[in-house]
Amino acid sequence: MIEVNKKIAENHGLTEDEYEKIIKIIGKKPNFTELGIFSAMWNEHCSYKSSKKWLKTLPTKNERVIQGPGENAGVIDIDDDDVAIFKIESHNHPSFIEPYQGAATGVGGILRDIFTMGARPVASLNSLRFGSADHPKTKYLLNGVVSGIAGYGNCIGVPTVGGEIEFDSCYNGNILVNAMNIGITKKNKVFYSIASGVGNPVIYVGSKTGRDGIHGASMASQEFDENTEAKKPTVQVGDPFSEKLLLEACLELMKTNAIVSIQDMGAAGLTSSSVEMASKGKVGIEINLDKVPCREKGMSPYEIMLSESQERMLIVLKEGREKDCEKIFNKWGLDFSVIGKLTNTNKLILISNNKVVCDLAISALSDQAPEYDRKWEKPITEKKIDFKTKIKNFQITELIEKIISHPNQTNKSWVWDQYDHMVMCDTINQPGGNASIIRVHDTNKAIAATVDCTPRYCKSSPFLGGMQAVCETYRNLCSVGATPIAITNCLNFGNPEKPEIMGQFVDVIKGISEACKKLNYPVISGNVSLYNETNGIGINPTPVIGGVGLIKNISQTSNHKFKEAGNLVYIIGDTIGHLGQSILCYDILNIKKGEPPPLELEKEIKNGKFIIEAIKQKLIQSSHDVSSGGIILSILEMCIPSKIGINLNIDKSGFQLIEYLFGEDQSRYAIEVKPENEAVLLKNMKNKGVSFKKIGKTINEKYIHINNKYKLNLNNLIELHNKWFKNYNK
Amino acid sequence: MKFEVFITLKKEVLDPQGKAIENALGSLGIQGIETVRQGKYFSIVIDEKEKNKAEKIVKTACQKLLANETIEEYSFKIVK
Amino acid sequence: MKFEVFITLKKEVLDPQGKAIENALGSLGIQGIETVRQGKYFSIVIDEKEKNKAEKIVKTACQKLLANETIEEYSFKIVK
Amino acid sequence: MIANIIVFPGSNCDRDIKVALEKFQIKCKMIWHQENELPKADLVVLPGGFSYGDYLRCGSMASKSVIMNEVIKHASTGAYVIGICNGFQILTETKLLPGALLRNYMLKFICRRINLIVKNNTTPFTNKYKNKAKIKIPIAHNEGNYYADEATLKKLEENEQIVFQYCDENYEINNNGNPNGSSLNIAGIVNKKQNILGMMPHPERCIENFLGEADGIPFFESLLK
Ligand SMILES: Nc1ncnc2c1ncn2[C@@H]1O[C@H](COP(=O)(O)OP(=O)(O)O)[C@@H](O)[C@H]1O
Ligand SMILES: [Mg+2]
Repeated sequence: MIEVNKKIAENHGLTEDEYEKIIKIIGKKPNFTELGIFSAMWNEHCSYKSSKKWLKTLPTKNERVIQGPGENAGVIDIDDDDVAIFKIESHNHPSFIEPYQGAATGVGGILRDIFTMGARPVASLNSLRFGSADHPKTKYLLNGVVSGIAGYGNCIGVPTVGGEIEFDSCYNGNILVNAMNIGITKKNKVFYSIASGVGNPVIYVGSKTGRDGIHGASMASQEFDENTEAKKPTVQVGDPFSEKLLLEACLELMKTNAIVSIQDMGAAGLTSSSVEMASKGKVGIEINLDKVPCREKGMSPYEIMLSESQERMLIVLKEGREKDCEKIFNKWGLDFSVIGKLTNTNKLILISNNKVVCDLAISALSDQAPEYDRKWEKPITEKKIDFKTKIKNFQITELIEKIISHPNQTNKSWVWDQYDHMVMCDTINQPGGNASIIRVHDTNKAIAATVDCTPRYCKSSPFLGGMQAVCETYRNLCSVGATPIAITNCLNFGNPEKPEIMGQFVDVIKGISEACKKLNYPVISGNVSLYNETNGIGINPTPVIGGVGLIKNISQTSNHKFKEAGNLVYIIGDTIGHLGQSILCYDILNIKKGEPPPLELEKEIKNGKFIIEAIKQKLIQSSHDVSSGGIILSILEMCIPSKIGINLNIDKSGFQLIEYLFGEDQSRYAIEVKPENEAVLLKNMKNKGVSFKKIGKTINEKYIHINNKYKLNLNNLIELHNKWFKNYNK
Repeated sequence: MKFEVFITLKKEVLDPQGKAIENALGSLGIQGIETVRQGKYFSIVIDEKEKNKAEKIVKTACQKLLANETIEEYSFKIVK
Repeated sequence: MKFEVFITLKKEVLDPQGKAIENALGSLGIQGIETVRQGKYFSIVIDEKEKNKAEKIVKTACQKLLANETIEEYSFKIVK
Repeated sequence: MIANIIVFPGSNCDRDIKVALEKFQIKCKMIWHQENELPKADLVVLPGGFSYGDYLRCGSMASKSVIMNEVIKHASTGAYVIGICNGFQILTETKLLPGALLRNYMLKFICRRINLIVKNNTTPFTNKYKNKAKIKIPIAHNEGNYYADEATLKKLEENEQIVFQYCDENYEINNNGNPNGSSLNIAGIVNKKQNILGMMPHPERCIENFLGEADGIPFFESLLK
């Protein structure tokens, strides 16, 4: 076996200090296998060594949270003994190297996190960020990622119901692929990963172990440079067919009451799954590596332990239940092997060819992993800038046409048409709306889900940006009539060893915490992806938030499509006309300076609750949150799907009208109201103290009129709105 | 000039398709199949009479588009 | 014994994938590509030393599963 | 009425079709592909999904399952067989229906509500639709591009075996309304005896008004007649 030294440790991504710490803790020089195991457990991806300190500060509880962070996914109570289980995870680095397989295995990985907890996955979402559309790699990456997500999700038969996709040059060298999944099960049918019961057998099920993805987790913890392509480990190939079998087999086994604990093999494969299970249960684990089903002959203990082959699970069974388990996995044509047992030694013992090849204390790998308090600098907040001189020469109609056809605002059906978003027959709101709604099968209730982030806000003010991302998901849920319950988060950042990046991270977390606390909307799971940098250039801080809410009665929901002509259109919430960091400035006019809009959490709550209530009482015909692109974009998004025009009357003109229409003030909604409901609604608005303003009326003509001064042909706008992806991918 | 191009997964990369086909052949009762690996096959006609030049075109096509060298390997030969 | 098996679409069946690749190669600036047709390639190892018997196994595999003769044709050869 | 739903490894619309059939009081049994006997039933359904991952060719491996021999026997008695999406692909691979389903012309998976015309409303599967009815049903497939040689297509037309055709927003049968490149815009066909139906659209996905159009309802009602 290779003799371990400082240099080899360094090649494994361990610093000199860390290497010395290892020797001190275990009182010996690790052998090569042990070193590999340490490097996997101690890297950023598994140990959260840079982020842990700050993650601990996130609020994680409310009356509906059953399981917060710390398990494969979080669990919330959705009444009637039903629970929803969800999490988001990043697969950024692999997707940049091999977009199809990287994205596909990202979907596969998050699905396993959900069904390992006993839930049948019912909905997938994803949040995607690519470099600028004209960057030479973007088209290839976009096509690969989208078809990878489609390829995996469609095959396994879980609907992909929503997501977001954005282009920005800050992602040229580091795309972001974050995948979220939600599953549903019964409260007393949740499975956890805490191993227990000394002597209980440890079972390996799923696909065979191959030499793929060795050290994927450590790669995800490094910056990219020119040599990345050469260094890349063998990429994992996704096998959705095997995953479908694994899903069904696991759910079948879960009915038999034979499982003590279960955990998927994700990043750092057999290493992290076995160590984490043992560590949580404060037990030891002994594995005979000769029993691990391998794809290739002659795999070394090192390779077996570090392989990231997909579609595998580790299960601790009740003693004596091996045969029942084997029968089920045989039926589904999957590998099954008893590879070891739990011990009372608190050690990880690995045996290969009758020799002990690894003998390490579990705590050395987990509890004693380094935790850093990295240096951070308070981010500099952007100054207010004067937009008037830069904007006033533009025609309002021209700006509208530009916004509606911009890749970030265009119709994205090119993307979601490739996803089976209807399989399982419970998808109520399809992609393209505010939040997706998925009926809880065989019931009259539903959950709603959305993923959001506005990285340009986060760059300019990490604190506000973190807060805003949480609030935007909150708003999206409210606007379909769902009561927001909890979130999951995927924190995508640059290199945390740089104080300014760490400063962004700290402030974003503070912003998220603040919002979650006030909104009673805690974090129940998440993932951190650091080192999203190439040649020293980092991405905008991108804390993607996945929000989940509950709809108690599926007849009380709403969507964003105008329903008929002759209805009144109101804006709920205050409009000042804040242009800093707006789509208009950032994407259309290329003015990237300025501060993002401020946020008042009390108003967020008040307005949100008002909308939910109004939907319940059927006082509104359609509803849409107002966010990126301001009032005008929200209104257009309501006109376009139904081909209904509008007459806008706003008591502003010139630059002020631009501010009013394009400003991105927060906590607002646009709603459509039947004239006969107006009086009741007005009364409610006054009672509840929400601010509102009537801005127009839907009309039969296919035109957008603004103050009888500007007129845009709706059919033209629709054409502009629809063409970008088709032209881009010609 | 006509070429045949073969793209195969690298040895250590999982080939779920080949594996599934292998199993299916077994359950069809066809005996003696040891392993199946699936790849892609292209038949390409090049408008170029000089062998060297034509080969260069095919090679570029393989590297730039046909093969994904992260997980695949290519080879080709002239048919006529 | 090791075989290479080729499955190609019949001439009269349209091959949109081949067509798309043809176009993509063009827009990548690779000149001289006249036509591209895509097919499947299998590398199959047979546990049988007699050539005739091994060939028969492969042929059966093609007819029974690998090729759909409504749209495809197959051919194979021994590699070693 | 009693239906057997065949479950292949990788089927994923098996539950959906069961829920739909049961909504119309059709009793369902789920049959695992390795079983070699079919309980007595009026109808066999091959559901949508990705049997065997759709590896090799869609439906190819499923078509060789043990249970398919029983399905063929069942069909030969004149009893009903329906293949939806992957099920249609399995039926063509089994040769219970002519032709083949190739990769979508645009080479992308498509999940969308599309417009259809009911070309033949005299089959046991479509008798509750009006003649030439214009309907909207979702499709979700990567290989729905129906192919058959000229002679076969001609026969399909002559024997009125074409049941559903893709059309555009104005219900014209043309290229514009053809999502996947199918010959003659074919979305569904029956065998000559009209007891076997294969179709790419998913009627089970549109039987509830609040999930969108409910144009799948007459499909299931037809079975009950
Ligand atoms: N940003 C975050 N916020 C809250 N919880 C987090 C965050 N990042 C990670 N976690 C939690 O840490 C645990 C480990 O996550 P991860 O390493 O992604 O698990 P897995 O082994 O399933 O890939 C999980 O319980 C996860 O929910
Ligand atoms: Mg996990």
